[in-house]
Amino acid sequence: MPVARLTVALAALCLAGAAPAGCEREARRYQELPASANRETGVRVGALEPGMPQQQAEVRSPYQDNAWGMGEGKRLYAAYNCAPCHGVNGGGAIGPPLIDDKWIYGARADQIYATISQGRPDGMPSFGGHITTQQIWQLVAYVQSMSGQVKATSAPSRNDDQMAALPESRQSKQVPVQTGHR
Amino acid sequence: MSAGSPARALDVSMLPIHAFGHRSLMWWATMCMVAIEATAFALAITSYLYLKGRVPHWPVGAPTPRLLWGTVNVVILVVSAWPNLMARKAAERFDLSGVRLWMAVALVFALGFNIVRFLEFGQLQVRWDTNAYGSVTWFLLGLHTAHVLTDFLDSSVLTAVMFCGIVDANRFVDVSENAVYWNFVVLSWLPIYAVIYLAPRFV
Amino acid sequence: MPHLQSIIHPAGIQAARVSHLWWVMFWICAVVWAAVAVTAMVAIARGRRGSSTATDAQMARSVTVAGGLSVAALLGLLFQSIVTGRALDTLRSPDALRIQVTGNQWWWDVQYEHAVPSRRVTTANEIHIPVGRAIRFDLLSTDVIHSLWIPSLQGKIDLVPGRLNELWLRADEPGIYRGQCAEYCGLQHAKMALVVVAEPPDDFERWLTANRAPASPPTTPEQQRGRDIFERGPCAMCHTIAGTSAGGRSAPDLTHLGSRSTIGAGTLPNTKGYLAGWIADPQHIKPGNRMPPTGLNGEELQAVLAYLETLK
Amino acid sequence: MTPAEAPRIVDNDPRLAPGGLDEERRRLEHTWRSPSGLIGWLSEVDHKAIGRRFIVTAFAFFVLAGLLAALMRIQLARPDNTFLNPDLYNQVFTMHGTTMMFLFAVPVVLAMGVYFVPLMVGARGIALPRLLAYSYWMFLFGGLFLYVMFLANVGPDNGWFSYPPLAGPEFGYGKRADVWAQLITFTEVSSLVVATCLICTILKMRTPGMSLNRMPLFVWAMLVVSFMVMFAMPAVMISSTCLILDRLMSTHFFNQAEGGDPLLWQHLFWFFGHPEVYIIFVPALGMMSEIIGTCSRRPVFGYLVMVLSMIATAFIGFGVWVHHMFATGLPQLGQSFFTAASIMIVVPTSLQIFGWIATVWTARRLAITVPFLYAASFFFVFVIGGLSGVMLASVPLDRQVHDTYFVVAHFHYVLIGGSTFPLLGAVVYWFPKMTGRMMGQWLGRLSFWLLFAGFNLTFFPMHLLGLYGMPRRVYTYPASMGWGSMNLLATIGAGVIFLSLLVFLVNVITSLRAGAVAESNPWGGSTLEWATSSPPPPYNFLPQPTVASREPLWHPELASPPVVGLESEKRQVLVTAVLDAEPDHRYKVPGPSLWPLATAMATTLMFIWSIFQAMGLVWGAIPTFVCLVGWFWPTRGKERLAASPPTRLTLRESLS
Repeated sequence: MPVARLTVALAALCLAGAAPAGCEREARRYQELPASANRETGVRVGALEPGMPQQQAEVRSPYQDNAWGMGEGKRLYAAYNCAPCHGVNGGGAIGPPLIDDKWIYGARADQIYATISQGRPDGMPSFGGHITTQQIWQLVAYVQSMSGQVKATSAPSRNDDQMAALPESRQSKQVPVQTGHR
Repeated sequence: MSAGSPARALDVSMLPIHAFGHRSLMWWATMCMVAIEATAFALAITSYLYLKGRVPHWPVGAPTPRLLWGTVNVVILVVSAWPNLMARKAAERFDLSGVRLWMAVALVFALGFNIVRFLEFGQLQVRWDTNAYGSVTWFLLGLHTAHVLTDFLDSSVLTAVMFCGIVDANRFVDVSENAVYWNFVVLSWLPIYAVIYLAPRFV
Repeated sequence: MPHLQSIIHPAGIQAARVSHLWWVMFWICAVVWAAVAVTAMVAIARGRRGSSTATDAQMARSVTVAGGLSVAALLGLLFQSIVTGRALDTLRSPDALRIQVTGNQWWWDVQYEHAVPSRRVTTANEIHIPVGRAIRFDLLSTDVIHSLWIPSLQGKIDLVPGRLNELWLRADEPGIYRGQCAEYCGLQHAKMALVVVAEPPDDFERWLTANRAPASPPTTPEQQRGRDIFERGPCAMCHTIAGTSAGGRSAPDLTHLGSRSTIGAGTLPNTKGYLAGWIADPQHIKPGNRMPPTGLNGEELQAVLAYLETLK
Repeated sequence: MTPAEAPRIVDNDPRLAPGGLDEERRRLEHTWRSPSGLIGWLSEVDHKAIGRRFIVTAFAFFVLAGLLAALMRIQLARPDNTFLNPDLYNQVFTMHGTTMMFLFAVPVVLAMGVYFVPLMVGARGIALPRLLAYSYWMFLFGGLFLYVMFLANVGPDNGWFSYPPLAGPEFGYGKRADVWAQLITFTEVSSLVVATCLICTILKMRTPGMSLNRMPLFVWAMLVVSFMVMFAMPAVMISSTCLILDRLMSTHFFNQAEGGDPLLWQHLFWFFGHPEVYIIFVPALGMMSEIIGTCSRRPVFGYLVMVLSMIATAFIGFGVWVHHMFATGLPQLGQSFFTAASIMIVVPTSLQIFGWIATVWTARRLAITVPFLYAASFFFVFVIGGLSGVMLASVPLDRQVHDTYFVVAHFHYVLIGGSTFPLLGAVVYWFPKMTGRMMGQWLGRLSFWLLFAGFNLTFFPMHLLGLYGMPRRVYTYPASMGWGSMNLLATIGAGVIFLSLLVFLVNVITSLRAGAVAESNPWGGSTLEWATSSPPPPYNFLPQPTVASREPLWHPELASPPVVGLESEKRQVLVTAVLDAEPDHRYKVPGPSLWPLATAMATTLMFIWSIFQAMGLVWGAIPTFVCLVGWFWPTRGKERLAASPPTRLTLRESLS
């Protein structure tokens, strides 16, 4: 029966293509803390030497291309009052915008992690002791998605409220430049 | 059943091997297509009116769409019914050169329509992602554009076939059904035009 | 089966009306079904013998009669249904108690309206109502569509984003009734329940005044430490405790947690042991809910528990 | 047509003499045969082969969805079970519903039509055979797409109804909802095409003598259903497109903050969703009539009533969608109208039931065959579902039991009792015609009784669960609710169902191998599909019969002359008039081709691409267009016309 063989072959083929991408993008990792999260990235950046991290391996957020993680990150962005300073869609307000290409303290995942967890001079509070590593990583991935640093197919789409700016999934990728100042 | 008298038969060998209009299978197939598309348009329009009914004034957060190009397209479409009618008549006469001529003319109209259509989108003065009004307006216009575009493409293929002269009677039937479908595209545009351009003004 | 959530064991006027309607419909339908089944059996028996001498004319007559009967039965049911529907609307009255219930993934935010905002009472996943008084629920949703359903008291109404729906009911017997979200709302739809406590009016008033008060300050040093952890640690990011600096809005208000009977939106009974397990690893008990593992150490956990226990 | 072209009755026509027939058979075999080999298999256009594929594939999806149901039953067998985690459970119940509705129920009933309608109207083939092939490939690719995505953890998890905002851009993380919405597009294209093929075949290709009032009831059912598909499917076409646009292009159809409305989705979806139920149900009514008529050895009682009530059901079916939305807080006034409509839709169906009972009552020695068992169970099982449906039409009661297991019980009684039982009966009934062998009696009865018992054991307790407050779509429940025992019972019942289907499958396989060989009319049926050999030849009939009554095979005295004069060198079919089926003209239907497959592949590429990138729609449209042109482009070898416009006469000569 050519039917069966054909079907199986076809399915196998598609699966080989779809599975890795799909699993990575869709996994709901609410139960365990991702292994990589446990390595505390010892980035210490003082006010005097902004954006000068110690030499270390590139760190990716465990939720880098994970739609669920970034979705949660987007929810936390609102829940933890990031919007009042950085703008509802990251357009910026009293805090710097997050959808542009300028990064005061660096655009790398570990740098953003440090910014969130340790806080920065001129108003960025430290969330370190207050929210879990997992949630910080989710916020990191989301913040990266705001300037198109992640795969568009896994970035969050628009919210069910007032349309303020393009959703993350339609943001054009910005090439990050580290300014060190606003 | 042939059980009764085996040698008695209904001889159909004299029957023609093609027919036009509602006698032909193709006409019925086209009509099914028309029914499906018409239902889709009707539901899209209903959704438009449903959303319109939920807000005090309409259009929301945008000026009313400019009339010019939409109205031009009404004219183009209505006039384009004429060459299509001629093409159909020619087809039913098996008048090949007539078919070639009128289909070419009809194509020009369809092309013109599609070009104007792109200007139309600009004149809506709202983006699809501005709000629900923008979304549903773009949706209606896009839905109809999909039809004129596809019909333009398949008419041009059919015209090409007629010019290549790989023609038998059923190609002529196709030409006449193609004209029928174009009439549907024309007719469906009128209510959609009314909804997009007139409803925000007068309703 | 227990009657925690039973439609046919009503504890309020609305549910009683519906339950009555149910039994009417049940008996009519049961009779109709039996009639059809029996006729079918007889028909099969006769058909087998091929003995029937009935003419098509006679058959036509009986089919017409049967059709007539079923139309009559249907009209009866329609009538019953409309009568009940009318009756349900008669509960609406201006002096009803207004409670605003807001659906969240996956818990219920409950607010007792009051002209003076400061005198509003906010709680979560547990609703106290006075027996014998009409209650009007104002239903809202912050995210997706939920549906508030307390079977012992009244049918469900959806909580639709951007719409304000009303649910009217009245409890006639004091008691504790369970409700549950009845519109699929995502990952933890299954564990989005709530408790309704119907109590005599003066008990209710007592409860209400008690819940207006801010949280009582901690007394022992351990409780003191517990509050500090709560305010400075992860808890305060999401939870509110009136009278402290904890003002998070994205999770249930815990001001009077100690007085509630369940935690995790009706998931677990509110005992020290379960509470400890919940705070230590909520994701194990209710996978995917919005409370992250807090990562408190044993000593911190004990302190927080000691503090939460004081929030009566 | 001119008198010269009119068909005529010929006496002692040599073409009907044995020699003439053999000659004809040889030529037809050659003209209509399906090409061999894999390529041949891929380019198949014979409605019987495609119909068979449709049926087999649909049942394959039925098995998959059944296994998913088994997983759910295991999970729910006891309280606080952790067999499935919530995320997986939500995908599983969504896949179960979506598969059963879109990949099993609708395709399989349409497929029965695809196989049998042309035979029952005495046609050589089906109208638009290549389009039919295309629809099969779209159905297959859509189904594969869904399951591949499911295995890749991108399985839809918002329920088969995908309500926004849950399935919308903000709360429907990832691609899961897009996969669901695009699967809908696949199945919709497929069923709309099948509906078109059936309508054209039924209206224009009935053999001479088969006026509308002589059509078999199953053909009527398929006609009604095809029209329902045509008017219902566009609703979900529109709504699923809007959903995808909301998710990918940030439109606001369902975003209340920008003037959209989540309830708009529910209106559109149920405007399709409720007729969908009747789309599954009405063909089963046709099957019931065929089986009961044949087994009772008499015409079904009240032909006209049967036809009219199917039509009435179809019409009212479009006016009841709001009874799925009683809990959304819509204005009361509207609701009572929908209550009345939902209650009144029972009347036509009950008339049909009474008609069948009357038929059985006055049967001439009723034959209690396996198909009849399935048909008869309808009276006991479906009626329960119908009556609980009446209860659900009542707003106050619905607001209590809506979205509880009471509803789960209700629609399984309706869909399994009202559609799957008759369907399985029809499979047993037509099995000899499709395969040339009878299905085993003993195993047949065994699997029926197992199914009957298992079905009731599974779904009856669910009524009680609903009344005791168990909501739908919960992945677990606390022990304190006391729902454990009933759920355990249901799970055991599910096991019995599984067993019965296993027996059914065994029966199919053994019968295919060693079943008793079936002659052309094993049950003594009255309709034309029994007039040809089992299985039928690729050209269906030799010679093509005509009819002079509603039950041609039961009235040999009303002999009517068979058709001669269709060219057997071409795949020529006889096109007749819509009402009275008078011969009109002869039409050549296209033969085997790879273009439908190629086009389906291109369309699939376009559909899948477009849910990941909006531009995929544009780029994917190009290969699709190319394939369509290749499909449409006329094959050479036909007489080319001179550039000069030919006169009508010369052209006619050159053509015939």
